[in-house]
Amino acid sequence: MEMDQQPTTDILTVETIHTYIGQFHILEGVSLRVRRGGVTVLLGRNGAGKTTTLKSILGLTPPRQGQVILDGQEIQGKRAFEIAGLGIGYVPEHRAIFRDLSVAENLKIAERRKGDLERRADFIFDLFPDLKRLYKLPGHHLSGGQQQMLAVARALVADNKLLLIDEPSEGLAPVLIEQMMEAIRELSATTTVLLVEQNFIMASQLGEHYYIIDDGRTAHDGAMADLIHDTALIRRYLGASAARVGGEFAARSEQRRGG
Amino acid sequence: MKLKGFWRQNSTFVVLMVLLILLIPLGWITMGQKPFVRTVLSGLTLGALYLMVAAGLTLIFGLMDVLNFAHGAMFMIGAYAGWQFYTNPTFLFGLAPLVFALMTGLAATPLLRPLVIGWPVPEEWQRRLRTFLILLAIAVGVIGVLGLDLRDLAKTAMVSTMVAANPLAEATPQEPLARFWLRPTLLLIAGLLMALAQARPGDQTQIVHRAEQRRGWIALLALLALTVAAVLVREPAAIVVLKMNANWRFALALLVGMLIGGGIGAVMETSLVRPLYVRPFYLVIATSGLAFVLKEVVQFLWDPLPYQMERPPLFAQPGKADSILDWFSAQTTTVDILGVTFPSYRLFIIVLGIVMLLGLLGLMRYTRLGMIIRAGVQDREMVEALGINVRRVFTLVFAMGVGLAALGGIGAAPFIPVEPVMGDRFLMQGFITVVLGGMGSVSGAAVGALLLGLARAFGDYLALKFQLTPAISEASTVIIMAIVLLVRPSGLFGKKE
Amino acid sequence: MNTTTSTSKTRVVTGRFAAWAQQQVGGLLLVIGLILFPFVFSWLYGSPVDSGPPKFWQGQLIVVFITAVYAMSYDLLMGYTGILSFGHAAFFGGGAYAMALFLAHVAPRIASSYRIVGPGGVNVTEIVLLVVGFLAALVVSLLLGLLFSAVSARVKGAYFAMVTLAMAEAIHILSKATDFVRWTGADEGLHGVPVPAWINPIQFRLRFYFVALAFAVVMYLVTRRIVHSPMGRVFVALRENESRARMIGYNPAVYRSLAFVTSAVVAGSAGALYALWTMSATPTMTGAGATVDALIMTILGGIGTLFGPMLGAALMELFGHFFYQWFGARWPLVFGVIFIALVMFLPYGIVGTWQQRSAQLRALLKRASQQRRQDPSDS
Amino acid sequence: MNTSDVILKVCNLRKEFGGLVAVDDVSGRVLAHTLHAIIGPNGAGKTTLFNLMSGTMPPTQGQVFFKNHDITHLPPHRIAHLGIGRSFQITNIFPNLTVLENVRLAAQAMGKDSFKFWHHFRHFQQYEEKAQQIIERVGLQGLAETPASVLSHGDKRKLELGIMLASDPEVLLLDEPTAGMSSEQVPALLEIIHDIMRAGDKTIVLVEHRMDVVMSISDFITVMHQGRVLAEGTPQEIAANEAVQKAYLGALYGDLGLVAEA
Repeated sequence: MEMDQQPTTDILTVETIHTYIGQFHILEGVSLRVRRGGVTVLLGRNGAGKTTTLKSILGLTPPRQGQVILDGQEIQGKRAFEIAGLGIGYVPEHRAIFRDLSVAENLKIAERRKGDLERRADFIFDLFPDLKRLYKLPGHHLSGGQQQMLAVARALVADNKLLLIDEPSEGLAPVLIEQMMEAIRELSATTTVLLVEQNFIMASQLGEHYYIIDDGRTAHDGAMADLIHDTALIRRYLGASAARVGGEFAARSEQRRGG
Repeated sequence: MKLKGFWRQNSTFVVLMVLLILLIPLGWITMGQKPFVRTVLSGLTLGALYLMVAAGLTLIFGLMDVLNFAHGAMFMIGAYAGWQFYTNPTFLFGLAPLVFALMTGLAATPLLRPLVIGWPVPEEWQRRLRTFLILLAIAVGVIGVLGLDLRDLAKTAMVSTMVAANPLAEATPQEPLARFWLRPTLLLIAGLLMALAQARPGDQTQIVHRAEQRRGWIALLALLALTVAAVLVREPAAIVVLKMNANWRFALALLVGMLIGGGIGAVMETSLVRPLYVRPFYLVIATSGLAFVLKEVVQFLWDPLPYQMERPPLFAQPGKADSILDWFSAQTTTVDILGVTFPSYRLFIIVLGIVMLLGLLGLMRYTRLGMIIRAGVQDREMVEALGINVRRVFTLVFAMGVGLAALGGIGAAPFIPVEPVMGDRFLMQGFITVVLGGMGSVSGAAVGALLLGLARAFGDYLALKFQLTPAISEASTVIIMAIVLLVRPSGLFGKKE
Repeated sequence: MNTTTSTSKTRVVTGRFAAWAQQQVGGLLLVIGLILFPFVFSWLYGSPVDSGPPKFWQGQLIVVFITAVYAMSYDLLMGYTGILSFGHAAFFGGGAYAMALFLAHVAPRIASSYRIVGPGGVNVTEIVLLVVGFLAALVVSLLLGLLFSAVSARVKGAYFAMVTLAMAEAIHILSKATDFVRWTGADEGLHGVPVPAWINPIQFRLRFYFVALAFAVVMYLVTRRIVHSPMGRVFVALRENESRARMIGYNPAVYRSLAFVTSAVVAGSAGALYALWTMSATPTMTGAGATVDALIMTILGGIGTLFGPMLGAALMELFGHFFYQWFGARWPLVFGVIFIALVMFLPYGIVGTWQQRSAQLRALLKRASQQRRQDPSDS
Repeated sequence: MNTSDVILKVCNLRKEFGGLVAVDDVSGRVLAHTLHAIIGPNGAGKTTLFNLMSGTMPPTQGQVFFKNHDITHLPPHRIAHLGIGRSFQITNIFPNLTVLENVRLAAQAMGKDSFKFWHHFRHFQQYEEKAQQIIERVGLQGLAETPASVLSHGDKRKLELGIMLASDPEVLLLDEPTAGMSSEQVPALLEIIHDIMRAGDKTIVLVEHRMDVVMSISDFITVMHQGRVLAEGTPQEIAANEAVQKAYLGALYGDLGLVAEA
């Protein structure tokens, strides 16, 4: 295995991984390359295998075949805590915060070294000012949007070089989606983000590079700027409404260029 | 708003406490002062004992979803270990080098890994090789233990209970060092063979960590030094312990019982429980099988007889103290509490229970480990994803839970007969306690233990009054549990769903 | 026309019978073997059927037959319905105590006042009373089954296991409570139960042997029919996916209590026969040990197979006998270690593992024969 | 609109989980013999609404009516017997039983023979025959004796549908029947749904994630967002509805100025 082909551009390489959950063959050969810096988006229908891809990278559902290379180091087959310890933060879907722990504890538990939280507190409260106000409250008192913010904030406590974020917009009100988008944009300036997102507007606004997962395989990839022009492709894999958003974006970018 | 939230969270607790407080004057008046106080005190004693079993059970269940049916056996093992340490520790000191030697061998696993993963072992032979190595290790280990002075334990135990005044006379002579050193050596080899199997020769899919290597060396050397030390101090240490002040010896016995329990818990989790997490059904069966085996082992070593452990001198001076303050200077067997003559050792059990509860609550509330446990009860996967080694936390919590049960065992030993079945009754009551309080909740277990202890004590009182036997009140605790569960299917403080 | 249809019909019937016999050939051979066993054994051993080792081994097998039914009843609950109950001893012991109490305290009074002698001097009263005793045992275990399922209806998972355990423990405590010593003998148990002379296991061991054998065979057939009935299929559905079973219109609570009651009645009948065999009822029969025995036998033989637990029962009795001879009083230690190893490494039990292996083997053979068939065409 | 045509009605339904309001004061009705789709983005409360209608969860507030009977607090098995069948988004079958047995059990559930323990289950041929028919209808012929757990994902989705059809419900609640299917498998499943509608005696309530599938097959559409009903109407009306466009197409409408094309 050539380990350091492009140590500077790719932070994460996933090579044809196959993942099973019980007897179910969920991933049948997913390959990805995540470039250092910015946001890479995983797109695809419900049940296509996006979440499983994230979990496979992190070792929560370890792949049976294939390779996962983080910063030139093979990490497949390691235990999840070891992989996370190498600098991967994870924001699961459905706002999986610890409901019986306070906001403070939810953040504190993510420390990998003593004092992590103090060091990062300003950055986190800058992104999500609400959390400062709610600091002492137990997690189950938070609203859905606040829980989602806490889940993202939790992944920022430790020094992570890569964040895996799974559907942060799910079930959020439009205003909150906008806030979340801003936050992710801001944090992606310092960290690489691999984002799973169904909301095509959010995905297309944030992502520079995209991968489409379909039926447990990587079906397509490229630059987001190209994808929004390819209405047929979007319609095929993501549905009509996403295609319409893509069309709208394409038209606007044309306009901008024209004007 | 805040009050409403507080009420919603703590309503059960508040209602229960108010009820209990209302019952006090009622009991005081109807029963009369003396019987009432006596009954409350015995209820508290029982509650403390139940808590010691239930705390570990509820922790283990909450975090790992494991119903540990061997918990009662651990209570018993703790009692035997502590009692043995208190009366005649030669056996334990003779065993320690062997255990350390085996651990030393096992600690070599990460060091062997980089050496053996390159071995040219074909894939289909890897498993067979590992099985062979483990069987070989077991054989070597058995040879190492063979002929150890085990059968004399029952005899010395009997003697030491009879001539309690001078236990030194019973310090059995041990095998001479010239012959004994072979045993740890053999166990070291057994441990190394197991380590070799664990390093999975030929399996190149493994990853070798540098950090693990360095830590491995440190652990190996430390354990080796410990083994050598244990071999050397084997005889003198036993004599030192026996010459010690009996109160200190008892305190040390509490610690030793707890540590041995914790050690067994850790071994049990890594060897027996871990492979079965995916099959919870079998976990129940395996732990009850283990309880069965442990009871048999104890009967094999100590004969199936009940023993009575003497009380440490702190609670054994003849006479009665007029108050608790008085007892501190007189150290008498009994204390006068609100007109009731009460055994001072039972007060010690109550205090031990309270200390344990406070320690545990503090641990859960204020330490990082406690935070991880509380988080893990909700979502293990996410805890792991944050970079925390959940598997190690599991082992730790399991060891802790079992250690608490063992501590309960040795604490109870001067108070109830030390016998192979001593854990069974407490396991049953411990389960009821945990179910009452709601599985996974430490404070729930505490309230459950309090309720159950008091219910038993008052039940016994009522049963006697109506000329029934305590058996009836014991059986009726089940009815309490059934009623609670019919109203709240997941216990008083359990999570819904 | 008519004749042809009738012959084809008979052919169908005989064909069906032949197919059935072919399917059951192992079972039939086993039953025939067990019928012949006392005679063959005594002939081989050279001592009469009703004394010495032949009598002893009949006794061993009687225990096997009874515990086999008991283990099977447990599997009906655990293996087929997916209910992990820790209170099974209550049903077994309940049946045993019902039978023993009836024979010891009720039957003699009735027998002394009413005495019917049938043709040939047969004591009809005795037979009727025995049947009534047996029915009493069934009713008691049925009620216990209802009680258990009612109390545990709302609790799930670990709570359920605990509730059943605690209920059984309560019954165990009552069975040895000194309050009822006049009737139950408390700790000692109820001994010297007046079992009707004609079935007395000491005098008429061989007769009892056949009764127990017939009991085991009948109970096996009944249970198998239940498992394969529409109701039994619902049990399996509950085991597989309770919430889905509820969504397609089955009320889980009802079927769970049905499973409980069925299992309790089968276990209670085994307990009643066991009381006759030992002529006693003791607290050990209601104790947690008896539940663990059922569990061990079921796991040993294989969960979810009716025959597995029966085989497990036989193996455990035989192990017990020989281990005692080899290892002395501490034989359970050896057995316990073997059992744990079995749970760890042979989780499907003997019958289960054998079924898996044979399925794998069959698949392998099939593939091999297909290849062989293809090979000539290739070349 | 004649009220007797209303087969399913929900009034002011509300469901809270902890601090989260999943379904927020939802009212609506489903007309008999129509295909009524509920759409909305992830987390809009569609599946929760289904859970409330099929009795899997009790609502915090509000009522559910089936043919003018209040079924709000009936347990799921009673609701199933009344004639409401339901399929699940996450495949929910009896994994270790064969396909035939899966469907047969569902057919048996509606009969009166489930308490009979003295006959072999093969004695009741009618269920077996019905199961065979259904298996063919959902396109699983030849797989009757296969254990359900080894089916491919698409076939499992079909089995899911078959289990529901076997109990012959009047109302079918389909929760994302195409979830996890590849684009090639979807048309076959839609064909089955069309087939059911053509028979004319069933009402389907369909939760879907994707607008394109829904637009082509439904008679009425309810759009949910944030646990609330955003709009209701025929596919044409929905396509023309500006609020729907805004909410459903994304959150940044103000910024982007997306307008419906109608």
